[in-house]
Amino acid sequence: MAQWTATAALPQPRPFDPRAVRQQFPIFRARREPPLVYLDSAATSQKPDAVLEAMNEYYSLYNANIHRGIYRIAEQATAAYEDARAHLARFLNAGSPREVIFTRNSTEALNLIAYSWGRANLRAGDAILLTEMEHHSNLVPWQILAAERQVELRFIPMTPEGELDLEPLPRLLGDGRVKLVSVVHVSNVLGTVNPVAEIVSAARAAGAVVVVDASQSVPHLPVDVRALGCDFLACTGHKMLGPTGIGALWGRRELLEAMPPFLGGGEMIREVKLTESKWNELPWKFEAGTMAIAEAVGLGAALLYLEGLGMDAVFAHDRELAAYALGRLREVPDLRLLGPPLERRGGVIAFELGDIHPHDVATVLDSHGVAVRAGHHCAMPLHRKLGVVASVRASFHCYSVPEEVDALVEGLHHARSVFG
Amino acid sequence: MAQWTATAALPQPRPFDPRAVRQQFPIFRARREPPLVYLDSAATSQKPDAVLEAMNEYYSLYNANIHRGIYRIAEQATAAYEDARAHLARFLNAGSPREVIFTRNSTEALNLIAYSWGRANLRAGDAILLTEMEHHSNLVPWQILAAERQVELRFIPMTPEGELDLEPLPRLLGDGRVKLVSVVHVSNVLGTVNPVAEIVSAARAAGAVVVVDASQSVPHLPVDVRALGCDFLACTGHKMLGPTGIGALWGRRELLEAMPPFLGGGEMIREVKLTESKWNELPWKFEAGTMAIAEAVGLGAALLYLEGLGMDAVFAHDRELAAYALGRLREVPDLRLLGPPLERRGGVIAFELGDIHPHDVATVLDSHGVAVRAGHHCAMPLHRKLGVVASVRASFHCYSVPEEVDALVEGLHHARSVFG
Amino acid sequence: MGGWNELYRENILDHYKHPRNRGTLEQPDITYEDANPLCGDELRMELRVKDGRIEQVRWTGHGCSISQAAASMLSERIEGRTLDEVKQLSRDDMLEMLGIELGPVRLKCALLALKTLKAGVYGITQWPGEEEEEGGS
Amino acid sequence: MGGWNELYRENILDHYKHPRNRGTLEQPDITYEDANPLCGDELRMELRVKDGRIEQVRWTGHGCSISQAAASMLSERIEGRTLDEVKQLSRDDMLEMLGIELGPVRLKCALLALKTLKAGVYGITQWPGEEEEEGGS
Ligand SMILES: Cc1ncc(COP(=O)(O)O)c(C=O)c1O
Ligand SMILES: Cc1ncc(COP(=O)(O)O)c(C=O)c1O
Repeated sequence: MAQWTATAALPQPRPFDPRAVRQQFPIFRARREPPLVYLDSAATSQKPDAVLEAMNEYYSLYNANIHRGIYRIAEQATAAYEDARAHLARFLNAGSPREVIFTRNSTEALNLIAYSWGRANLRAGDAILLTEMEHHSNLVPWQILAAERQVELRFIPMTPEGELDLEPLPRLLGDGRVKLVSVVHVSNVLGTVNPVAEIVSAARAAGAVVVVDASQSVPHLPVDVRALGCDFLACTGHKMLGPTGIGALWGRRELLEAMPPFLGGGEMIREVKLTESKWNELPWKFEAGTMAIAEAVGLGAALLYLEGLGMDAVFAHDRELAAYALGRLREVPDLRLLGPPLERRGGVIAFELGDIHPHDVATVLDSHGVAVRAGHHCAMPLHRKLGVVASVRASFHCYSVPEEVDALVEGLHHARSVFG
Repeated sequence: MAQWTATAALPQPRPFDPRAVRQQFPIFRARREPPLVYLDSAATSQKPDAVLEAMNEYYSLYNANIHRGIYRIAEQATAAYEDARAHLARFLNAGSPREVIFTRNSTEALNLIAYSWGRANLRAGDAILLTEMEHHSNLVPWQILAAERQVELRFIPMTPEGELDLEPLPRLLGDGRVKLVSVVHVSNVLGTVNPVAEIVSAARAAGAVVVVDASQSVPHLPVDVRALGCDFLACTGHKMLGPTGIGALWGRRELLEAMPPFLGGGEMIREVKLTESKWNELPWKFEAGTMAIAEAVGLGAALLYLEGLGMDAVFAHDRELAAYALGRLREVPDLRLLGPPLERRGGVIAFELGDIHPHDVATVLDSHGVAVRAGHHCAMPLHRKLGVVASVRASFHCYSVPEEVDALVEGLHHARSVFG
Repeated sequence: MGGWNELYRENILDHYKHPRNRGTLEQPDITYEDANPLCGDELRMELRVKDGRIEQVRWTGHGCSISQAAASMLSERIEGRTLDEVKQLSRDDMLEMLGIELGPVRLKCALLALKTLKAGVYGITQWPGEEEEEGGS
Repeated sequence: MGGWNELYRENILDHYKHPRNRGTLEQPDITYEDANPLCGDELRMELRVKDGRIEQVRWTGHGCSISQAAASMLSERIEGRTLDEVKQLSRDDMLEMLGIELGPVRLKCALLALKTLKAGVYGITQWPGEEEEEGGS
C-alpha cells in the first residue's frame, strides 16, 4: 500500500459505485421526507450493514468476557477481539499487533500518550510542538500536561489558506528542547492533507518523538505508519465506518514497552498483591477493565469493508466529490471557501455564507434534509487564526454522491433568500 | 426504591418467569449442541433483544455525532444520549443527571476518581482505605496513586468466610489520615453483599470521601446512591444487560465541580485558546472526545428492561437460584464452597473441587456446554487470603434457570470421574 | 420543508433584522457578559435599575438569528419590570416569546440572553430550565 | 460431549497423574522459574548441561493438567538433546506432543513449560509462537 502524501503521485485506484455502496448503509435505505443528505462524515461516518451484522452476531452468538474464559464462546470472543487488533495492525502496516492498543476514541489515545509517555519523559523546560490547526483533542491534553510540568507549547503556524508553514520549523526545533511533536494528518475543518512525513523527519532528526493525529486520514486514505515514520498514531473507529466507543493508539514497541501503564485494573496486570502489582505485556498493559469487545468486532468488519473498496479508491472518490463541490459552491454568491486548493485537500469543505451565521445556514439546510456541521468543529484556534467565528462544513465518505452536493447548493441559495 | 442491605428486610417483589425472560435473549435462542448453560454473568451479562434493537435503531435511523449538530438526526442522537444519562441518574436515585459521567467501564470510572480527585486531594502521609476483597480494578488505580504520592494503603480485613471484618474499622480510621475509602458493594468472587452503608457512615464521620465499586450490585439489586450515602459510585454497562464499551461514574456534584478534568479534548471544553482552555460544565467536563453514543442508547434500553423486571425481583431471583445451587453443590463430593452463608450473598458462587485445578474443571464443564469462570476472577489478593490459588465461579442473572444448575452439577460429577 | 419557515417565522427574522434596544448605556447599574463559545455567540446586557425595577435595557453581541432575536425580544419584555419578575422568567417563557421548537444546540442560542440576564441580576449561572430539571425522583 | 475426551486424552491424563522427571537437581547448570499468574500455574525447570547437550532435566510446579502434562512431556523430549535443538522447538511441536486443540487461555497453560525452558536457555521471554506471528505484512 503506497502512502499518499501531498507530493506523491496518486496511484490509479479501481473505482467503486457510490450508489451501490450507499445501498449497503441502512440509514440511507430508511425512507424519510426530505431524504437524508448526510454531509457530516468528518464528525462521524455512517455504518454499513456488515458492521452492524458483525456486532449483532457477536451479541447473539458468542457474547462473553475475553481473555479469561475457558469455554467456547469466551474463546470465540477473545479470538474475534484479538483478530480485530491484528487486522488494524495490518491495515496500518504496523510491525506487530502488540503495537495496537484499543481505546475509546482518538481523544483517549492522545491522552494516553500525554499521561503515560508525557509524564514519564517531560521535564520543566522541555517543549512540545503542535500546529495551529489542531483539533482540541490534540491540543488540550498537551495544555494540561504543559501546565502541570512547566513545559512550553510551540506551534507550527498556519497560512491564511489553511496550510502549514514549515519555513520556521528548523527554528522551532533548533534549540533541542522540543521532545514531542504532535500534528494532525488531515485537518477536520479544512481537509488539508499535511506533509507529515516531512515533519516527521525533521522532528526525529531533532530528537523528538512524533505523534500523528490520524483521526481524519485513516478513514479516508491509505495510512502506513512505517512509511510515515512516526512514533505514535491515533485513530477513531466511528469515523471509519465502525461503531462508536472504539479507537486505537498505535505506538512503536520500544516506546510502549518503556512506558508506565495509564489506567489500572483488569487485564493490564500480570500479578496483583495488596500493595503492588506487576504489569502485563503489550498491548494489554494499556487495556484496563472490560474493553469494548463488540465494538472491536465491529471495527474489524469496517476494516474489511474499507479494504473491499480500497483506500486509494475511497480517497479518489472523496477528492472527486470535493472537486465537484468546490465547483458548484463557487456558483453561490457571497460564499467564501476556506482551506487549500483541491490538490492538497481531502473530502472536507468549510465555508462561510455572507454574514449569515453558520447556525442559521445549517438550520435552513436541515429543512432540506441536508446535514452539515456549523460551528468551530472543535478547532477554535484554527478559526481564530482564520479570523472567523464559525464556519459551515460539508464532508464526504464513500457513500456520498454528487446529488447531495446539489441539494447542499440548493439549500444555500434558499438560506440566502431567507436572510438576504 | 428501598435500598437492600445485608440487614434490611427484603421487600416482597413481584416475581418474573426466568424461562420467558430467557426467550428474549437471542444467545439463548440460538440452537447449539450441547445447549448453552451460561453461568458467567458476573463476568459479563447476556443482552436482551431490546438492547440490540435500540442500538440497531440508532445506527440505522439517527446515527450522528452529538452535542454540536444542528440537524434532525444529530438532535435525536443528542437527546437519546442525554436521556440515557438522565435514566441512569433516576435508576441510581442521583440528585441530577449532571452527576452521571459516562465512561468505558467501572475500571475507567475508578481511575477517573484516582486521577482527578486523587491527584488534586491526596498528599504524602495521607492514607486510602480499601478492603481485602477488592477486584483489581478497585486496587491497582490506588496502588499507582499511592506509589506516586507516598500515600499509605490500608485494608479492611476479610474473614475466612469471605466477609468484611469491621471490628478494626475505628482503628483504621482513627488517626484521621484516611482521606478516601473505596469498597466493593458485592464481591465478584464470593457474592458477599457488604454492609456499605455502615462503612460509609464511619468513613464520612472520619472525614473521608467514600467510593463504592457497584459493578456487581447495580446489575442485580436496587442501588440508591443517596441511601448509601457515598460520594462516588462506579458501575459498568456490560454486566447489567447493556453493551460493552460503556460504564458510569456517579459523583456528588460539589465534589465533581471542584475536580480538575481528566481527559482533555472534545466536549469537555468550553473555550480553547492555543495555550489555555476553560472547562465545560458538568457532566461534560469529564467526557472527552466522541463518546460511546450507541452504547449509551443500549444502556438506556437495558435500564428499561431491568425496571420492567424490577430490581427487587431480579435480586430475589438470583438469591433463589443461589439457594438452589448451594443445596445441589453440597451433593458433590470433595466440593468446597467459598464465601458467606446464603443470607449475606447474591447470585455468585465460588468453589473448589477437590484438588482438581479449576481450569480442568472448567474444561470438562465446557464439554457439557456449561460456561463458568475458572481462575482468580481479577481478585488475586482475595484468593491469596483464602489460601486458594484459583477457584471455579458460577454466577446468575435474570435469565438463569435451575436446569442450568443441574447441568453444572452433572458436569462436576463428570470432572471428578475424569480426574479422580 | 416547513422547518425553516417555522423556525424563522417572521417575528424572529424581524427582531434579527431590526433589533430592539441594541446598544450600550452611559452608566449601567448592572452589566453582565456571557458567551456560548461553542457557537461563538456572545452577549452583553446592561441594565439601569431603580427601586428594584428595570428602567432601561441595552444589549450588544453577535451570534445567530435566534440568539440575537431572543436578546431583542427579552429586552422588550423586561423593560419596566421588577427584578423579581425577571427572576420568575423561565425557559418556557423565553421559548414562548420566540414561538418555535428547538433542538438542543439551538436551545442554547435561544437561552443565552436569559442566562446572561439572570446571571447579571442574580448570579444564577445555570442554563435556564436546569434548576427545574434537577432534584431526582 | 467429545471435548473432554479429546482434551484429556489418555496421554495427557497419564502424564498428569504420573509425571516424568518431576523433582530437583543437586547442582543444576541452568535453573529458570516462570509463572502464569493469571492461572496460578507455576513452573521451575532445572537442567544439567554438558558440551551443549542436556544431560538431565527436572521440573517442579503446580497447575492444571495441561501445564503439568506439558512439562512432563517436554522434559522427556529434551533429555539428551542439544541446546540448539531446544531452540528449534516451536509452539507447534509442543501442541503436537500434547495432541490437542486449545483455546487462548489454555494455550498459555500448554506453553508455559516451553516458555520457561527457552527463557532459561536463551533468555527468550516471549510466549512461544509470538516471534513467528510478528513482523508485519
Ligand atoms: C467488583 C468488580 N469491580 C470492577 C469490575 C471491573 O468492571 P469492568 O471490567 O467493566 O471495568 C468488575 C468486573 O469485572 C467487578 O466485578
Ligand atoms: C482531527 C481530529 N482529531 C481528533 C478527533 C477526535 O476524535 P474522537 O472524538 O473520536 O476522539 C477528531 C474528530 O472529531 C478529529 O477530526
